[in-house]
Amino acid sequence: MKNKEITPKEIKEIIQIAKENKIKEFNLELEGLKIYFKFEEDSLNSMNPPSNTEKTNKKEEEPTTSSNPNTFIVKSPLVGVFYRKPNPNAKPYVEVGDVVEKGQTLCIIETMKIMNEIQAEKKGKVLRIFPEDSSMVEVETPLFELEEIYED
Amino acid sequence: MKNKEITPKEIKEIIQIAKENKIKEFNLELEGLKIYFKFEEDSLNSMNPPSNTEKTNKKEEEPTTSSNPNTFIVKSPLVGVFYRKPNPNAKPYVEVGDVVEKGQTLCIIETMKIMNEIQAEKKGKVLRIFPEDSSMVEVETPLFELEEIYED
Amino acid sequence: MKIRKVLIANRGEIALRIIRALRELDIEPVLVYAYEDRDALPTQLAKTKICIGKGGVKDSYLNIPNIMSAATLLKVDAIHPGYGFLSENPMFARIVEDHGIKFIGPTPEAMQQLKNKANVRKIASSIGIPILPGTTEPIENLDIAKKVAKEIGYPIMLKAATGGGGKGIRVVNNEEELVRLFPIAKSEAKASFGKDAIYIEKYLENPRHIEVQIAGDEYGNVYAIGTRECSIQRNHQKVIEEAPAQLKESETLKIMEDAIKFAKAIKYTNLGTVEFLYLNGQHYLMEMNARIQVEHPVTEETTGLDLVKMQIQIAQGEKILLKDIKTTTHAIEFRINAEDPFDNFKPSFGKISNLHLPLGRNVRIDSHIFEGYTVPPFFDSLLAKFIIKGNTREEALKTAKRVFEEVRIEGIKTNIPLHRKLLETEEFTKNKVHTKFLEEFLKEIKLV
Amino acid sequence: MKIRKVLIANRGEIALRIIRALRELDIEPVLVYAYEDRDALPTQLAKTKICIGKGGVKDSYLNIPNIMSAATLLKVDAIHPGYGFLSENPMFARIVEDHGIKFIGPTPEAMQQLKNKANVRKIASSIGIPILPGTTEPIENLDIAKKVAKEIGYPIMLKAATGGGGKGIRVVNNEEELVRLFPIAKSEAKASFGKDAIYIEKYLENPRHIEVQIAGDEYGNVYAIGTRECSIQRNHQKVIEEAPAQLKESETLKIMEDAIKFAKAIKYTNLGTVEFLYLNGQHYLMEMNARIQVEHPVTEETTGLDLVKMQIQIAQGEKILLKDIKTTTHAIEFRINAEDPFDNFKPSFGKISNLHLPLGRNVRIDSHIFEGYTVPPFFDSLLAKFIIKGNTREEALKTAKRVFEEVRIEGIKTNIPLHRKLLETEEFTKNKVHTKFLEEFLKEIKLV
Repeated sequence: MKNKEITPKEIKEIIQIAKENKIKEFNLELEGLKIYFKFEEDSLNSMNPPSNTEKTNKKEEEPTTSSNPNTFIVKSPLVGVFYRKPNPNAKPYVEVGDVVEKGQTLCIIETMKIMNEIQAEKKGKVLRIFPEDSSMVEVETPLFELEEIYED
Repeated sequence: MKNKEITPKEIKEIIQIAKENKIKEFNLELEGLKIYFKFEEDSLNSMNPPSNTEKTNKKEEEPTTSSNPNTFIVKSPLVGVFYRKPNPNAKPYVEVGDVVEKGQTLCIIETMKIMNEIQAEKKGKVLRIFPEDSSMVEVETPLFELEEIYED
Repeated sequence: MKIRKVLIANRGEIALRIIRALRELDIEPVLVYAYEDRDALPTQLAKTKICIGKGGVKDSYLNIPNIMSAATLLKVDAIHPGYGFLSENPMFARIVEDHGIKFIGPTPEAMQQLKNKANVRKIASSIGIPILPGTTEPIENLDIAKKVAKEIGYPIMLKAATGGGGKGIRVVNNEEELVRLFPIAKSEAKASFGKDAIYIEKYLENPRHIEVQIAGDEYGNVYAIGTRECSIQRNHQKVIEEAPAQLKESETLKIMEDAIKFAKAIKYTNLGTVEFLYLNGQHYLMEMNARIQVEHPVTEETTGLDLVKMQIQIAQGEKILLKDIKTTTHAIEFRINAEDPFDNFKPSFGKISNLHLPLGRNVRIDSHIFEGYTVPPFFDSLLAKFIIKGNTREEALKTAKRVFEEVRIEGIKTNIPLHRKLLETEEFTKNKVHTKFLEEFLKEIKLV
Repeated sequence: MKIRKVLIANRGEIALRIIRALRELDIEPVLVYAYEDRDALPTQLAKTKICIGKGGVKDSYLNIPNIMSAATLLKVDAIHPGYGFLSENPMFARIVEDHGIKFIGPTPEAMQQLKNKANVRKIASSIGIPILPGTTEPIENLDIAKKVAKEIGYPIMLKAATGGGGKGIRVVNNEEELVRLFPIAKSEAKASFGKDAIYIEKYLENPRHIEVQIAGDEYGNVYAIGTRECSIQRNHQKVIEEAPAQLKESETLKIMEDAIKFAKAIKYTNLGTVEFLYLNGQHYLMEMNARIQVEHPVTEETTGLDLVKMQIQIAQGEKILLKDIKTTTHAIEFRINAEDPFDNFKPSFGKISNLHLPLGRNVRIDSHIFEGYTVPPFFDSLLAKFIIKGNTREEALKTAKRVFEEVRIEGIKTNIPLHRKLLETEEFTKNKVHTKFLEEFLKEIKLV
């Protein structure tokens, strides 16, 4: 902070300090200057009483992006019903722990009587399955978390 | 910036840097954090087309607080007409460069036919006189900048 | 006399309301403001504005020398006092007129007459307008008090002559209480209002508060512009107001006729409101407010008239011709205050961090707040007026429910939860209210 | 059939308008939205909402499988299409009805009939409603075209049968031009609309655009709910609309009568608008829009009716009884678009950094924007509708001037400067407008 410019590094330091102190919002007024910090929040939480949100059966802790750089999230491209099996008596396409190949079917989403197979874009190991079987999903609903397996 | 807290000293440094770089407004968004700086402006300038502002004959560069710690600003406590002299033929109470004693009359403000003497709160040297003689002033209009003279 | 420049001696939503009316009339507004209001919306919007004080109402919005100095130096033609502050101060009106500036309101003489409640009763009574049974002359001693009380029947009220807004009133249920309270009331009146004149009036159990909007021009024309129901009150502060009041048509005609008669008797000019208590088909004149009311928009929404513009038109000597005032719609005003209904209505202040005002069909919002505005602790707590219209009262209530479902004001506490609760009560939705309803309701739901 | 749950297949201000109407009717709204609208106001306010697509209109608001999947899985009773998107798509309406869900709008059959402009002319002409002189059958070759053009007189228009909104039209001033343009128009029609059917119509110089709001229930009752003037247009997009249109009373009655006659002829149900050109006391039916219009609020403000609620009431089989529709007030709607009037009306998008919406008496604002909202580049540019009312047109114009003096929208470009300029023209303020006025005015002030 000795230079005449605020460098990105210094900004990062400020962020770090704010994060470490769990500051959500920070506002300071001093000698005609105002500094105001606010971490992004889901606008849903800030505007709606959470209790009344019907929507789909999303879970609270659902990620929209993966925090681990080696894992990725498969999201729904459709509105419909999520099925883990091709038919009620069959085995699920995948279980947690399975290794799936690129292009392998992970689940089916039924949209207006059409069964849409959702396939793995990359080879990976299934870490989590988010929706309940037979539940409704919408576009961008996270379906699976996979850990990418790199071929040598 | 190595500590876990942002100290007022560090905030001051940021202010100083922003001021030196003549930054008026500064906004940055990075990794979910937003930093937003804005120096106070006269609300007139920010909301209204400046051309139509009648108001009093304030000057652009008028300070509301002094930047030099040894100087202070005498502000109007009244709405009225600012007079530098007790009557049109008299000499002004003070001129730039004069040293005034605590309690010495600096000017008169006429409010509803009543002549209110404005006196120096502290001993000092007159650095600047802001309003034109016979012009209208309002509450908090800066009248004089004085450099404080400390008695030993 | 054509008014071209008007000084607004007020703040908040009413200052904004007046700025808007003036601009629509091509009249230049000059705003005076307290230093604490320097970032407020009216201050931002007014092109000409003068800071008249710092550190409190007494030094700013009640600071007559600074206001008059600004008015004369900027050569305004008239001053609009809004409501509160200097609006009902006859001395201020007199000073304004003495400086050749038009005071937008009634004459100082009319204002002076209305300040004395006993005088109001005397005038009303002399021209046959019903008032609460009681005395029109001060009660000299306890014996006379006992006699009067017995005549009109308990419960009665002991009232200070110059009180108002619920101050200086004591309810007395029997002679024993009268003996104990009469001297206390007398010395309280002396201490609070400078005079120990005490009057006795009949105390009504659970009456409604009904008022009539009056407009009078300088040529003797006086009109009643409909009625308003303002029975939902807390500490004599109105919380919800509506127009028209739900009365029988014959009752509405009679109460408006009496309001006109009274206004004519005191040669009232400009806009004002005659307030009545109402119980079992009978109305009783209480007082007249010599200013624009907070709740004036409900009358505007039901009649199509612009009452603030009308004030200015009357002030510049225009003749007012109103015929065929029809109120075919219904309007309800909800006052949104910065106060915590869960903490004994403690005033709240601070920065509004998140704001969504619910607009759309049949919703008018008069408000000076914005996202990022800091509500200062120095002034009254009114943040906004939600004025909701409908072809019927039921339609207005439906829209009100939607509005209160949608609104978000975060960062400060507001009385919005109270309005939501009231919208669920049968008393409010079926209009079975009286002046004590809200206080009883708050006790019932354990909010106070 | 009582509707309890409605899916809204739209976005922006009209989605908000429908949410509000549904809540006031105690009907549950279900919103479908594009991923890009996840932070938009309707998405924030709707409790039930389904993301139906990402990356553009085709994949979201036009994505019939995802919309229908959401509708059936959430068991909605009806779908409200708003305006634009799927609102005038007979196939979509058919699919909706085939799933046992009510489409809030006219029948697919009526919609299909209205899509073919030649068909509209044929029907109107057959029941004696004036249409522009011209043909109701396709012109087969240049010789016939020459003959027809000579009969009705130049200038004429060559029109593609299935065009609309100003597309597929060429103006021809003389026979020489006709020889040159006829084959071009024919192949353009083929390329754009799949059919090379071309019609000839008289071209009017500087007509006005007048339209009639229609409501028809399922029992054959059809009403005309007043007229609207929508002559201020740019590229066939309305910019300012008002109600009622300034016509002689006899003209108003005749045009409404013709609109009703036409709607009855095609057994029109629900709300729609019959559009006319008007010149020198004569009106000519152009087309009928089978949906709620952007400008519906001016009709609401002048009649007190709620047109969106009426759509839902008709859809659930209610009988509509309208008598005594009076328009004693005047309303003007100004469309606020995110576009730069100083840069050829280039669409603007980005974050709204500072917002002040000017409210108050006689101002209704229907808008989905808020301070901090990022206007996405994917959708149309409508930000807000300022609907301004007055007891007279002059009063509405006064308030409009005040409103445009007060409004602040910063961070993006808007057409507010254009509205300010229009408010200064005699053409607009004295209502001397026609459909080419705005384009001529923009050239005159060198804005395009």
